[in-house]
Amino acid sequence: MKRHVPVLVLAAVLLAGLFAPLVLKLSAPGFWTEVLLGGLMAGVLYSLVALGFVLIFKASGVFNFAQGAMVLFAALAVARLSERMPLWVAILLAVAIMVALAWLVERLVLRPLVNQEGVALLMATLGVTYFLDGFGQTVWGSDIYSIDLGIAREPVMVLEKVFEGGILINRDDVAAAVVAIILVGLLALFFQKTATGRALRAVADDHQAAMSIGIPLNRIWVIVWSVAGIVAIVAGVIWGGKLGVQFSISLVALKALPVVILGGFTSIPGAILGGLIIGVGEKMAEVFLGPPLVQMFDLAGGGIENWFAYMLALLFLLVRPEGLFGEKHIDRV
Amino acid sequence: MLYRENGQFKSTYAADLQMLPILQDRLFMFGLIAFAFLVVPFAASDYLFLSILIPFLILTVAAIGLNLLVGYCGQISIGHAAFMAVGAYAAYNLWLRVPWMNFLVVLVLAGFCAAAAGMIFGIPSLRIKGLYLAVATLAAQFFSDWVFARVKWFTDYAHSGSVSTAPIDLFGWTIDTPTDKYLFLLAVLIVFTILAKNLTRGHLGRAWMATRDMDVAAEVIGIRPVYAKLTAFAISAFYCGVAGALWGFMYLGAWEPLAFNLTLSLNLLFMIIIGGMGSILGSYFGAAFIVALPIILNQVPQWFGIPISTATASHLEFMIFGALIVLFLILEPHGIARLWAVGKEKLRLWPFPH
Amino acid sequence: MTAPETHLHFQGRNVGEVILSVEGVSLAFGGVKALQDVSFDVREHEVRAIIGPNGAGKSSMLNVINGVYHPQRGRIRFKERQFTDMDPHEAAVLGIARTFQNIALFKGMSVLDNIMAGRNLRMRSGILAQALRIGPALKEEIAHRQEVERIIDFLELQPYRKTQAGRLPYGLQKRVDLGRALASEPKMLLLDEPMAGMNLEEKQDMCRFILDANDQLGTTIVLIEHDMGVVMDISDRVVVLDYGRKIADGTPDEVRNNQAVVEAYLGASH
Amino acid sequence: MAAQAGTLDTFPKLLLEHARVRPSRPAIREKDLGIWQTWTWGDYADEVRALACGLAAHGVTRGAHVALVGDNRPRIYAGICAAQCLGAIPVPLYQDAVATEMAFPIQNAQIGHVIAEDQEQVDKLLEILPGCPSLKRIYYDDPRGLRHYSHEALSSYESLIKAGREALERDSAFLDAEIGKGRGSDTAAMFFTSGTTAAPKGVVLTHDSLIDRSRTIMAWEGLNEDDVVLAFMPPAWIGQNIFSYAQPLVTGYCICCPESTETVTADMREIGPTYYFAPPRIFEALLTQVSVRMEDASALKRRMYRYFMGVARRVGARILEGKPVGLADRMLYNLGDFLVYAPLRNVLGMSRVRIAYTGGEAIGPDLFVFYRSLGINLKQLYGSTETSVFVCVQANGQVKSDTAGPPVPGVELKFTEQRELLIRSPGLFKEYYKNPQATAEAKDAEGWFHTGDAGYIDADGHLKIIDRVKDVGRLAGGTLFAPKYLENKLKFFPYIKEAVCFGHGRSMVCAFINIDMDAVGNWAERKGLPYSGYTDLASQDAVYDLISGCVEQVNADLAQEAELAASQIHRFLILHKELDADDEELTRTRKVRRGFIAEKYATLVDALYGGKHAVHVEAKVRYEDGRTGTYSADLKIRDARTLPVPGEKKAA
Repeated sequence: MKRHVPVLVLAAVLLAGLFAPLVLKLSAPGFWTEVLLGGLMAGVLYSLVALGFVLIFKASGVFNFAQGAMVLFAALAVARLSERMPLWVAILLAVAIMVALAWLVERLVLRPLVNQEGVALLMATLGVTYFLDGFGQTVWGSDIYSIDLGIAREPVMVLEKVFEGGILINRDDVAAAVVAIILVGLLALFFQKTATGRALRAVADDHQAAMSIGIPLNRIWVIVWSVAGIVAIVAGVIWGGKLGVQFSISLVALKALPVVILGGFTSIPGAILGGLIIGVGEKMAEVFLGPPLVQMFDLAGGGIENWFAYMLALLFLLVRPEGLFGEKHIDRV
Repeated sequence: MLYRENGQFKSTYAADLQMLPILQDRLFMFGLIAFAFLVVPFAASDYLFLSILIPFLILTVAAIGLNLLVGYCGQISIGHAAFMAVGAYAAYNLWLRVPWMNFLVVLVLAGFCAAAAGMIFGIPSLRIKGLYLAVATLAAQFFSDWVFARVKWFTDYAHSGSVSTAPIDLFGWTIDTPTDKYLFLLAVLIVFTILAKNLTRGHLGRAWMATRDMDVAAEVIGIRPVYAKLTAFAISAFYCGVAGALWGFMYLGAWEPLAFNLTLSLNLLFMIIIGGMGSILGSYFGAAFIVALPIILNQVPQWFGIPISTATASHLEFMIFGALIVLFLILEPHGIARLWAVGKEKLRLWPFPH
Repeated sequence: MTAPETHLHFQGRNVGEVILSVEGVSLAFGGVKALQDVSFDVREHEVRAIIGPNGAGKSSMLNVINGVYHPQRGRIRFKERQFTDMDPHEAAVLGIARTFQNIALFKGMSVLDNIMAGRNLRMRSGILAQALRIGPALKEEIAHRQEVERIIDFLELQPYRKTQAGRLPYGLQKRVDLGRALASEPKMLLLDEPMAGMNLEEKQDMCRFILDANDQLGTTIVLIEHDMGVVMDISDRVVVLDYGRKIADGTPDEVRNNQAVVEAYLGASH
Repeated sequence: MAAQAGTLDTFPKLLLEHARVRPSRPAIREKDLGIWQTWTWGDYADEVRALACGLAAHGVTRGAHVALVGDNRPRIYAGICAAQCLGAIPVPLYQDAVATEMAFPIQNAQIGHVIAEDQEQVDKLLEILPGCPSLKRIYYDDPRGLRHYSHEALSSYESLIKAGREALERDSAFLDAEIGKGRGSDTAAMFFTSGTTAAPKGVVLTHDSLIDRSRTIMAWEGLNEDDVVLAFMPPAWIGQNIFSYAQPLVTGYCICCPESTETVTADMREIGPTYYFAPPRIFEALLTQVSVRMEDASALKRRMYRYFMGVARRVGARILEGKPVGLADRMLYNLGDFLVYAPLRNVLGMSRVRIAYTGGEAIGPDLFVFYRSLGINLKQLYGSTETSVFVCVQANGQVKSDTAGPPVPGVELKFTEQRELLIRSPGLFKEYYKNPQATAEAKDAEGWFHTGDAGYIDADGHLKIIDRVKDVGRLAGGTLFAPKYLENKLKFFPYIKEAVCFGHGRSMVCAFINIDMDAVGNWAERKGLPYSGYTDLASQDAVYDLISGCVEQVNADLAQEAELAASQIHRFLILHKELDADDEELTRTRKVRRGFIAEKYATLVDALYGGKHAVHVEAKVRYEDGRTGTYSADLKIRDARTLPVPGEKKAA
């Protein structure tokens, strides 16, 4: 019980921070809710990318730094392909490309490096990141591209009755959130309920055991990297549709890292919850903490959201290194 | 093949503990240093100085710093450009606000600022290892990006957020021309190399390596993990801070926010992976490689008459870096330095294979 | 303490006062009880063995003594110091060294550096002095090198001085592990299965080194070992653990004839 | 120095002279605790003086015998000199001798004091102590493991030195007087010969004889104080002793003692001796190592090595002797020197060797030429304990692979009718200790020493030794049979470690072979042949094929030499065990004891000549840990192809 205390304290601080603007009447409830919803939506996307990350980590013990690069690569593929074909065909083709990529990664990177330390594998994914960034931009081009999802962009006003002035919501955001939630749900189900999903988890727990019940490790790796690739496509398309497809997407996707720190490297619920906390947290911080900070220190603009997630994760690491749902690790001597 | 070691016996521990115990190595090293000081300044073009030698010298200092942490102490960092940034801005502000201060003192103080930052961001390493630590160091990266872009004081309230410097005056020597800069940097690098080499050979270095190789055993024989890790972070950041200051003053001259971004951090990491983790010499190889490769990629197609745009070249560069990282991790996880060591050992045992 | 006089192997070696006492130590991981209310003592200069079937809690006991694990109950007294909660490096400073069952050498370092690292806690020169490596820092380095050379000589490791530890054969790695522990000039040395996986000749060598360390350097030895012949041969007194409890304690002869011990071993061999 | 030479007639006087002339030059280095700890001549003299006084205090008197048993350690050499200071006679004993072997010299020479290196030697001495009533005191150098030994005879070298220093302080004149009493004609040391047949004999050598030979060689070879010697053979062997005790004291050069037997190769690389002496088997072992290691090299490197070794064989020796060689060959050799020879010399530790000797037994010509062609000035010498080593030494520039060179100044040679070599030289021994009969047999009234070696002086005035007089036999057909000559030829192959040839009074020659475990083991690993140990490896058909090839090559060579063509080896077997000095099959200097072996393995010899193709053996085997077991199996016997003797020439 003792070790939960700091976590509870931290949670209390976060919650206090969350509601402070309301309580201190810094913000209208409508605006606050808008920010909250915006944060949640971003958070869902973080969760999505983090899921892909957790998947890979669980199945192959690889800390996949390339997740962001995969999102960028997928988004670029869809964007450029959809210029010549219907969007759904482009997405299907992108799926095929990501599966091929997964297969190549397994063949050329993971298999030769099997049994290496985690840090070496992390560095290998750094290499993959660079390669994908360069390769993607060589093949697909390096301008800013757009993806037209065919959803009307103008925002709608909802809940005018509840809040004064109502809440402005983007339709594509809603659509994106819905898609993301569905995908997160599907993945969670896949992991918890299906035989393959359970097999994937078995691999994470014990490579030997998984092999002994007849699961070929190499195929599992291809599957998880493929799934992670598909998740990347969804995230890429959603973000690409919203922000335009450009290099910065890969940086945004890097936010999945603090998310998994928060949630624990191997926990699916942790990834989901972590994503939401980070999404809401950084939006709230940007909107409500940013301006006072700017004023106080005479800053040249806000931008807290660029680092808030990492600092939060750092703080969290000090308090509880194993993450929200991670397992405590005991060193055997 | 080139070695003649008969008769090179050591009759004192001091001789046995020399940095280069083999005579031929010492001769080679003196030759190389003499060449670098006496021949290169007259032989090299400004282009060679500005686009290869100067960045190489500075990045080597940074790579040695990162190598102390990652290669020797086993603590990973993917945010070391942050400490370069700290060093660069600290030096800038000292230079700006305390104009009478000797630049060498400025450099050292900039290093100390970076070391302090390094210790702060090294604190998580006391509780977490490996992959978790990587993310923690990313926090340093993004936080420093933000701080130096947003806090106006650091950039002297410059409108664009950019800062610019002027040539340095050192004991009456104005370090202005590429040759001047080269000579100054070469001297700095040699000093820092010797210091680093000595550190890694002393008990602190052994504490680092012990922590890297087997942290529990290290603690059991009395090595305090707090001390080993934090000193590694501090000294590593110190090197990067100095390198950052040099990068700003001697290479960039003027720089914008985000000059010390994640890409630079990753480049530093690649230098030590390709050059060789846990090897000072490897830091040289890695820095040389990373500096030279883009230039070669730009040049080679031209020699063959193949038109290639700068953008394509930079994308190719990314791909080749990425592929090389993976290749090195698979084929030679200890990098070029290991190849060098193996080659040297072969020469010593020549004509025997092992 | 009314412990019976132990028999001595060597004339001239004096087993002295109690140097370490373990009092009512209990340790659990989650629900697994590794140690339950274990008490025993170790006298200065003696060779004390801890034996027991697999999973009896022997390694956990060593880990408690040198602070790797912190027991939930009970206390430990080493010389004049009492503690329950101590970090391993503090134990090292107090003079407790140990070797590991699964050799935990610093694989990337040379044999010399491994053993030198064992003397780290005795080295004082500051960072700047080390970086400059002049004067006192170099003198200190040389002085300790000399000490380490004595250990290399003692353990007959001369041909391997500059070999990377990870490249040595198993038996030699064990010897380097012992050397690293001895380098800190410990009062007490904990040996976790020092002879596991060795052939007869290597075992004989290792026995000789352990006894020499005990005899010539005066180091108190606490060891875990599976080879009963070795244990009975070299130890003064033996503690027997089974399922985390102490079931016997006494001279090798007493323990050999103890009914509980016989049963524990028969039970374990099924 | 020449002017004083008359007064410097004993080793202690020489030592003091060096301490006076070159007090801070290195005298002895020993690799200990990781570095080459150095005694200057001053330190050396100090140590010896203190030690001598200590010994005197403990009752060592003029004419007493003091034994020294241990590896090459500065303190062992100091012990030799300390005994000499007092006019006592140092007797170095082989440190690898078993306890029973040590008993004889101690009883024979009534030795009262022994300086022993470590626990191992002390244990052996304590074991034989009851049978050696003369033995009063044992001093040990390394106290390791001896702390609880409480034998009254035992005390430490340290305590001896301490006692000596105290005595020296009380009365420093005593020692100088003792040293002054020494005369060149006094006995300097006694060496026990290993005695291939009878009990060992103590060879008594005087200061005069040892100093004379050392001075002669110093002048002959131009040795000086800058020379460096690595002492790695047993100090009880005259060959080592004269190089690491007598010669340095005469010349003033520095000797180096390796850290341990396992590190000799590495230590040699570090030290890089300039003056080197080793028996042929050491050179043989080195060459085997070179061949084995080269076989692991890449194909390209191997080809390069073979090519340049070919060049070296062709012109290397000529270049070393300063004979004219074509420009192209000279350039090729220089290239080879850069690529192969110089690096090879470096890894062998022979880069700095100015003069290297081999002797004690014949060296295979190919082996000899190999080193010479590498540019190492390897020369042969002839000598024995009884002659203070130096009888014949090849002169620079006049080296032949099959002779021992001309007699050095001061030596007279002549031959008996049986071709036995007789020697008269200032270096001759005084007598065999307490053995007037043997002395009389070996040294006749005119002072000629009967060597027992058969040989002749060739056209160039070089001595050529064929074999021992008693070993040179005749085949049934009446032709000459020189077994050692054949064995040496066989042993030149890296795969063959030892060979024993039989044939005296028989119709044909047959041989026992010992394979070289390292070389053949390596060969088997590359071939993918599994084996469990020596015995298993030695019995494999593939190994027999390999050895068969070697034997047939020897036969082809022999067929070229008219006198020896009949000695071609017709049949051979590979022994199931390695010949071992502990089993008395070899001498301590690893010479084959042919007679003993023929007796011990009579059934095998009979099987060879009986035309059988296998023979059953049952043998006691002693394992390394001292246990014994029995081995029983069938040994295979092979017929080797022989070539027609030139006499019965067929179609041209």
